[in-house]
Amino acid sequence: MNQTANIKPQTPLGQAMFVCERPKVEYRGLSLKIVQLATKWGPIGIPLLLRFAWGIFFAALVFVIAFVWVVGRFINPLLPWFVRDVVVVVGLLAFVSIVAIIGIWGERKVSGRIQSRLGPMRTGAWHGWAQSLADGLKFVQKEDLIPQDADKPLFRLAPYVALVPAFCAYLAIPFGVGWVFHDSDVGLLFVLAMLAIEVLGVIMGGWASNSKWSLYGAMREGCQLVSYEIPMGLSLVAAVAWLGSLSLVELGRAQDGGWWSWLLFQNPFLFAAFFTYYIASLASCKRSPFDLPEGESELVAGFHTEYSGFRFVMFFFAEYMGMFAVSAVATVIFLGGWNSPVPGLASPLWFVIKSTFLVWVQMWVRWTLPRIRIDQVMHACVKYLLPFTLLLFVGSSLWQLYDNPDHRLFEGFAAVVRFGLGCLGLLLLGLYFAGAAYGFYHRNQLVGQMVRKHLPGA
Amino acid sequence: MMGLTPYLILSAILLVLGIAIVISKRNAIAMLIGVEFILNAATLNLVAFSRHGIGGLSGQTAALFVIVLAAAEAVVALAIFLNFYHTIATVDIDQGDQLKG
Amino acid sequence: MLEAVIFFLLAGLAVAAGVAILLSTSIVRMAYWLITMLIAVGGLYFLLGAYFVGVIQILVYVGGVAVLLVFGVMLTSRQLAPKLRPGRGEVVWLALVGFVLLEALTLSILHTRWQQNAMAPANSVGEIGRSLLGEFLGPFELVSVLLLVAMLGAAYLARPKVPTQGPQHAKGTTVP
Amino acid sequence: MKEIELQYRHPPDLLDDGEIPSDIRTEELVLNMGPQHPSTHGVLRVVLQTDGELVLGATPYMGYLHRCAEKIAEKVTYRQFTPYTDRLDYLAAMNNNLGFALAVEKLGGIEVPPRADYLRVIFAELNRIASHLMATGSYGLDMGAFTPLVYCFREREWIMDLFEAACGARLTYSYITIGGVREDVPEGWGDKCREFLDYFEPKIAEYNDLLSFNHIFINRTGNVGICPPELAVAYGLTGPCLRGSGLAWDLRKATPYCRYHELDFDIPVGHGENGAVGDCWDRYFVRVQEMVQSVRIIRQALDKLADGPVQAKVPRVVKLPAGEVYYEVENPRGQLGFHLVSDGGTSPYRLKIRGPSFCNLSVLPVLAPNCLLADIAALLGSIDVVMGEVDR
Repeated sequence: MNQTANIKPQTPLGQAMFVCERPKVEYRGLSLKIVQLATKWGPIGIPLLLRFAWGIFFAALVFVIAFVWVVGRFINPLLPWFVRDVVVVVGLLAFVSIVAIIGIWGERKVSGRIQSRLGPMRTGAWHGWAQSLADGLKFVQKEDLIPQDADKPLFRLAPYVALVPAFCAYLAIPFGVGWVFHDSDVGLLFVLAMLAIEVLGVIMGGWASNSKWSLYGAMREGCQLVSYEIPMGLSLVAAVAWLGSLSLVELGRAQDGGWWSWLLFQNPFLFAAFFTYYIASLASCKRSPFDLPEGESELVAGFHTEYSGFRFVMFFFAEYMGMFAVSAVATVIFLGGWNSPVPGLASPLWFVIKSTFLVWVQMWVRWTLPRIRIDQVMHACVKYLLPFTLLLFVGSSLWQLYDNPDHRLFEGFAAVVRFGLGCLGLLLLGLYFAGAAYGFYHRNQLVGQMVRKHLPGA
Repeated sequence: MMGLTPYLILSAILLVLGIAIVISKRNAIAMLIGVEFILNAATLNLVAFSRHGIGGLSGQTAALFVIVLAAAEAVVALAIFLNFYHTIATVDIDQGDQLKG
Repeated sequence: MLEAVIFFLLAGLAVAAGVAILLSTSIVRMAYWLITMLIAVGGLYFLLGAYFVGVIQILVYVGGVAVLLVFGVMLTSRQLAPKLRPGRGEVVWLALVGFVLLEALTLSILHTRWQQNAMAPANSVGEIGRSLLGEFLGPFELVSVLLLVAMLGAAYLARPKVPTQGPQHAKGTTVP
Repeated sequence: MKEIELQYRHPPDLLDDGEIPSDIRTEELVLNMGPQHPSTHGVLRVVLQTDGELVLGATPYMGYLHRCAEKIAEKVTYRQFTPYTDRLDYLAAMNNNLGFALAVEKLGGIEVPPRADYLRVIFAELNRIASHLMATGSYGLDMGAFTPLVYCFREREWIMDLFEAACGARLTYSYITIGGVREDVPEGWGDKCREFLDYFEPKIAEYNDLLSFNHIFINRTGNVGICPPELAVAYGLTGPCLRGSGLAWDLRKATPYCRYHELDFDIPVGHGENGAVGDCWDRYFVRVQEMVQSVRIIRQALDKLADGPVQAKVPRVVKLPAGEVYYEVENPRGQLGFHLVSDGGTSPYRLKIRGPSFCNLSVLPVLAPNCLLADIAALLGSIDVVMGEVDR
C-alpha cells in the first residue's frame, strides 16, 4: 500500500468533501466517543448541527423554562415538594447555562463592537449567535490533558469546586416575589458564602497544576479575594443595616414603589456604597481591571494555564455565572431588584434587565481599562476601599439615626438630598443612553473608513 | 426527627479525630488543622444543644463566638508558623525547641 | 427519614475527612480534607436549622480561614517538609488513647438522660443579633478587642525580618 | 569597566515609603518567561529569579530565531540581500531596506534622484508610524488593555494598504532598493496618503485619551524601569529608549540622510511628566509623539515631491569598490547600522549588522531587579524588542 492510499478518505461523506482523514491520535479521557464521531462525521455533521440542531436545543431549553414556570407558578401546590425542587433546580440550571452561554457570546460581541470589529458573525444564522455553542462542542472534543506531575485528584476536582458553588449561589437569588428557590433569612450571606467557596476551586486548580504560572495565579487569587471580600461585605452591610434584613426577598420587597425608593438613592453613603460594592465585586469575580489571577500578559493564563477541554470550560462558566451572580446581588440590594422604575410594574424581567446592564458594564470596563498591578490592587483595597467603606457604613448608620420625624430639619434635608440623588442617577443613565445613541448614530465615523468599507450593509 | 444523641456522638468522634491529628502530626499546619477539628466538634455540640431546646439561642451565639475565636487563632498561628518557617526553614515543630528566634 | 440520610451523609463525610487527614502525608490534601469537614459541618448546621451559624461557618471558615490555611501551606510546603508519618509505637498508643476517650465519651453520652424539647428553626438572625447586643454584650466587645489584638499581633509577627533599605534612585549610578 | 551600582526601588508614591513590598517576600523561585510567553514579543526567553512577586534578577536568553543573516550576506549579491533586510525588524522593513541601500550607495558612490529620496522619506516615515502603532498598541496589551491594540491595527491596516498599492507587499516590501525605489507610486497615491494623514492625526489624541493618560496605565508605567541618561548611553541605547531618557539624539537631525535636513521636525524626548525621566511611560510616550512628527515630515515630503525618475542608473549586478563603510539610520527602534566590507566583488566580504533591539535589550538585566513580575512585561514592552532583529 502506498502513501496516498493511507490518507484517502474512508467515509463516503469525507470523500465527498475531499477531506483527508485526520492523523490517528490516541485520545484519552471522557470524550473519546465524541472525538471518534466528530472525526468521522464532523466535516458535514458539524455545520448541519450548527444550522439546525442547536436551534432545536435552544427551543428545548426554552421549553424547559416554560415548563418550570408553569409548574412553579400554578401546579406547585399539587405536587410533592421534592418534585417542585427538582423542577426548579433544573430550570435554574437551564437559566444559568443560558446566562453563561449568552454571556460568553455577548462578551465577544461587546468586545468586537468596542474595538470596531464585528465579533463572531458566521456561526448560526444571526450575528454568530451559536458561536459559544460551537466553541462548547469544540471544547468537548478536546483531549482532557492532565500534566504528568500534577496532583491529579485535586486537578480533576478543581473545576467542579469552582462551578458548583457558583451555581449554588443562584439558589438564594430571587428573580421576583415567589421566584426564588429558597427564601432564606440569610440569603445574602448564603450568596456571599457560595462565591467565597468558588475561590477555593481556583486556588485548588492553580496549586494542583504544578506549574509556576498557575501557582502565581492561585496566590494572587487568594490574596485578592480574601482582601476584597471585606469592602464588598461592608458595602452590603451598609445597605442591610438600612433595611434591617438579610433576606434578599425582604430587601427587594422593601424597595417597592418607583425608582426614588431604590436603596441607591436613599442617602449619599448608600449611593457611594453601590459603587464600592461594584468595584469590589469586579475584584471578586476576577474581572478586569482586577483580572490578575489570569492576567494573560503576565502569567500566561494564570490558574487555568494547564487546563484544557471541558475542565477549562467549567472555569469559564463559573466566571460568567459569578459575574451574573454579583450583578444580581447588586440589583437586588441597591437597584430595587425586580421593581420597576415606576410603581406597579414589578416583574422578573426588570431584574434580568438590570443585572444584564451591570454585566454589560463589567464587560465595558474590561475592554477599556488596563490591568492593575498586584501591589496596587492590595493598596487600593487596604488603604482606600476599606476605610472608605467603613466610613460609608458609619455615615449611613448615622444618617438613618437622624432621618426620622424627631429631627424635622434633617428629614427635610434628607428628602432634598434623596431627590437630588435620584436626579443624579437619572442624569447618569440619561448620559449613558445619550452617549450610546451618539455612538450608534456616528458608528461609521467611529469605526473608521477602512473598516467601514468592509462592514456589511455599508 | 432525629434526636440529640447522633450529633453528640459525631462531635465526640470529631473531637477524638482532632486530638489524634494534633498528637500524631509533626507539621505545625497539620496540628492547626487538628485544632480546627476540635473546635468544630465543640461548636457542633453547642448548636445541637441549642436546637434541642437546651439553653435557647445562646448555643448558636456561643458557636459564633467560637468561630470568631477560631479565625483569630488561625491567623495568629499562621503568622507564627510563617515566622517560624522564615527563621528555621521548616514547619516541623520538633525543631522549634530553641528559644532563640 | 430524609433528615437521617442527609445527617449520615454529612457525618460520614466529616469523619472520612478526619480519617483521611490522619492517614494522609500531603499537607495540601490535609487542608482540602479540612475544608471538606468544614463544609460538612456547615451542612449539619443547616440541618439543625441554624442557618446563620451555617452560613457564617462557610463564609468565615471556608472563605477566610481555609483560604488562609491553604495559602500558608503553599508558602511553606515546597521543600523540607517534615516527615508526617508517626512511628509505629506512636500509632499504637494513639489508637489506644483515642479508643478509650471515644468509648468514655460515647458511653457518657448514651447514658445521660438529655431533656429534649425540640424547638422549631426560628427566624434566628434577629434573635441572635439581639442576644449578641444584649445578653452577650460583654463577650461581644471582648471578642472585638481580641480580633483587633489578633490582627495587630499577626501583622507584627509577620513583619519583614530584613530591615529594608530606603529608596536609592539614580544618584548612586556610576558609569564605566 | 567598573561595575555599575544600581539599586532601583519602587518610587514612594507607588509602594509605601519606597520600600520593597516585603510582605510578599517568600523564597526564591526561578521562572522561565518564554520562549513562548504572550508578553515577550516573540521567542525571547527571560529567566527570572523571583521572590514571590518580586523579581530579583532577569537574564535574557536569545537565539531562538537566529537565521544567519550576516553569513548569508556573504553568499548573495547586494541586490539579493535586500529581502533579507526585510526580515530583520519585520515591523519596519522599509527602514531596514533604506539603511542597507544607503550603506551600499555610500560605498559605491551612487547618486539617488530627488524624487526617490522623498519617496524614501515618505515610506520610511509611514513605516515608522506603522511600527510605532504596533509598539504602542501591543504595549497596551502588555498592560492588559486589549482595545488600543485593535485600534492601532485598524490604522496600521491603512498604511499596509498604502504600501500594498505602491509595491504589492504588506509586510516584507523590498521596496527601497539600491539606487532609489523599485518603482514609482501609482497615480493618486499621494492624495490617498494625505487622506490617511488627515484621518490619522486626530486619532493620536484618541489614543492619548484611551491609554497614555489613563490613570491605571500611568500607575503601571510611570516610575517603573527608570533608565537614567548615563545608563542609557553606557548601554548603547538608541531610538525611543534613549530619547525617553531625556537625550535629544536623533540621526535624522544629527547626521541627516536622504532629505531629512530639508524637512522641519522636532525630536520628542521624555520629560518624566508621570514619574522620573526615563521610565517606561516616557519611552512609551516618545513613540506616540514621534508619530505626530512623522505625520509632519510626510506632509512636507509630499509637498516637495516633484516628478522625475525614481531609480538611479545602477547595473543589475552591483559591484562595489574594495573598502568598508559603516552606515547608520534612525529606525523606529533605534539606530540600525550596517558595517559593510567589500573586496571589490559582487557580494559583501563581510556584513555586520548593528540591531537596535539587541542593544536595547541589553539593559534589561540592569533595569529588572526589584521590579514586580508585572513590571517585567511593562519593561519589555517599553524597550520594544523585535526578535527578528535581536537574533538576526
